[in-house]
Amino acid sequence: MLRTGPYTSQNADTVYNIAKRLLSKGHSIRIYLYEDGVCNVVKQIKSPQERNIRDMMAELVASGVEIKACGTCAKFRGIRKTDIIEGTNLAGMAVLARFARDCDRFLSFGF
Amino acid sequence: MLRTGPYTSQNADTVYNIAKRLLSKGHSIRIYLYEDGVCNVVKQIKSPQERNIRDMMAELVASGVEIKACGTCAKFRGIRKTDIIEGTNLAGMAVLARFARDCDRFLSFGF
Amino acid sequence: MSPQKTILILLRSCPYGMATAAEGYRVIIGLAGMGLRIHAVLLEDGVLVALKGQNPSGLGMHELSQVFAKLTEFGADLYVHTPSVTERGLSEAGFIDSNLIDDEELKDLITSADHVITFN
Amino acid sequence: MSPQKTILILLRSCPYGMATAAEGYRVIIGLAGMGLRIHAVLLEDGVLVALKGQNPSGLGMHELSQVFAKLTEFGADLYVHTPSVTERGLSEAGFIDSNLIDDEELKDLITSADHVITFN
Amino acid sequence: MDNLYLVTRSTFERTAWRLALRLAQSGDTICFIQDAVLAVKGPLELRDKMAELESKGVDLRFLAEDLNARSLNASREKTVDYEGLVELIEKASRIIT
Amino acid sequence: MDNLYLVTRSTFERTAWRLALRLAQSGDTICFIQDAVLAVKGPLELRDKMAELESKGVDLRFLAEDLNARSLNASREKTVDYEGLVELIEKASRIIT
Repeated sequence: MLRTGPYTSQNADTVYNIAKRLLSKGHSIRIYLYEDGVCNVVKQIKSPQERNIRDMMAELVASGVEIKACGTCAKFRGIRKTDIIEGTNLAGMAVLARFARDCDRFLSFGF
Repeated sequence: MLRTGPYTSQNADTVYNIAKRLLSKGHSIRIYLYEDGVCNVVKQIKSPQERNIRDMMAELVASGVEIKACGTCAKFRGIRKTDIIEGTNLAGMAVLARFARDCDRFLSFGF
Repeated sequence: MSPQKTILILLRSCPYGMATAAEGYRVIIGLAGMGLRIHAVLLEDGVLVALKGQNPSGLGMHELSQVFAKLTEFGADLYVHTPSVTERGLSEAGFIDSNLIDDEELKDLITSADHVITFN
Repeated sequence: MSPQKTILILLRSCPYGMATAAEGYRVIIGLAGMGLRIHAVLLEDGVLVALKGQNPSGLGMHELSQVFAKLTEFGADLYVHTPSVTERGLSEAGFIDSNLIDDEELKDLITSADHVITFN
Repeated sequence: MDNLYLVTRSTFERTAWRLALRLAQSGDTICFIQDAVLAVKGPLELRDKMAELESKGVDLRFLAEDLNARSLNASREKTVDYEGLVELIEKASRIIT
Repeated sequence: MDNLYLVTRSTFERTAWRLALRLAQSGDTICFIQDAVLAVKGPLELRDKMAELESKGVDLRFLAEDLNARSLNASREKTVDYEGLVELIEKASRIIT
């Protein structure tokens, strides 16, 4: 669960770096974006001369990572389902519950 | 200068509450939205059963407050000029410099 | 279907300054509503959430102690970490109903949980 | 045109964990470039920005000490608060060129500024 | 009044309050708002320093709306509401957050 | 290994590290990442507690990539890179941030 947005905090980078190594060891990964975390998958992010957090998240999706973003958090931040990258979806607590039920390790990154 | 986004932090509320009282005393106010602060003026914000930060910012604009949002910060967060409320604009450091040059008091709200 | 899992939720933040307590609440009732066993612990500044008499109307926000007081109706257990209360010069007398725990009991809750979710 | 104003910018955060130091830098050069007189002070965890030998390539980020070292080229003055350095067990010897100041000199910088902008 | 220091974050969870207490001088005001109103409860080190600063002529204030929200209280003469905070802002030479 | 505690925020600016040090028991690991790698520098109270915890069988680790970024360093045996952090995550029963 990632609760902070892109660039402002290093959390999204840490999640990406951990996820990449876990993937290469054959683990399966789910990421639930909560609060500002939903902003990490906004399509329109442009980052001249900097790492692109949206592309990093898209790369994880392409590698089989399931990424869901809290629909309520998105609504409060003016993000619609058409605003987020392909392969990700807005989702409610039922999905977070499924993630928590199915996973062996749960990491939360906040403020 | 407001550096944090809506809902996540109380800063936007504090800025609104201070600005309202200053306005009623006849002061003129400029707000520069920096980093996540640009997210406070996103048109699509919907906040069922909660205060609407976008409307609070729009109310300040209607009362004559000049609100500008950092264009680079907006780009990194996937916010386009068409995504922000009327009466506000994306702007660069020249505008922050003008605000700093013209104002009698400068308040910054961060993390 | 996998057996029921126990999730420990640690809520460490003062209410209102950040949305953390309110957002933590949504996760607590959301997961409890989906059949997970939830232990929610208020600790550090999070104990302020349990203090009665909060009035955030001047901030245009919703009161939190009363919604947390109803957590048991959603099947979640609420705990308050007493060392955090004492360190802040508060007294449990002014708090909503909850289970009071010390460091050792908190360690036991951690050990008995499948996952720990932190809101700080 | 109004007379030149002096802006004191206090940068209080460790680099990389938050974007604060990088975003503070943009404001420093932006305002200095627009003709404002800028005093930029690194204090508290902000002093880490001035430590030489940073290598954030493993994080995919840009190095900050070298860009701060060039602040004078943009007309901004850079100060490092030595009590913050000492409290963190660091030594000014490993730092980029800057003006070293103590509490009293920092108070003077505050008093001589028209505005104080804080990045924390 | 000279400088107005605004402290916003919890005095238990953050150490940001130290800077205000380190720099404030006679004539200055430190106002605790948002989660920083927890300053009425400590930590102990802060309470000691607050007493010391007051004896040196530094004014300490707590924002009423933020105290009320959190069910905390300060003595009446140290409490300001938003109107009072705005007066502090008007009177200050500069504001440091 | 039992629990893995991950501390992310500056140990000078935040007090979040106290919880990890309060709860960690023999067999647990505390790993300092992001700005929390500042833990190699203190504060003093943290350094005292770290020594005490190590003698009780708690492992302390610092993330290499975050140390390097900030020009800090820890002894080789206490440093882990991302690969090592992932191994700690695999071995842990649960992770507390």
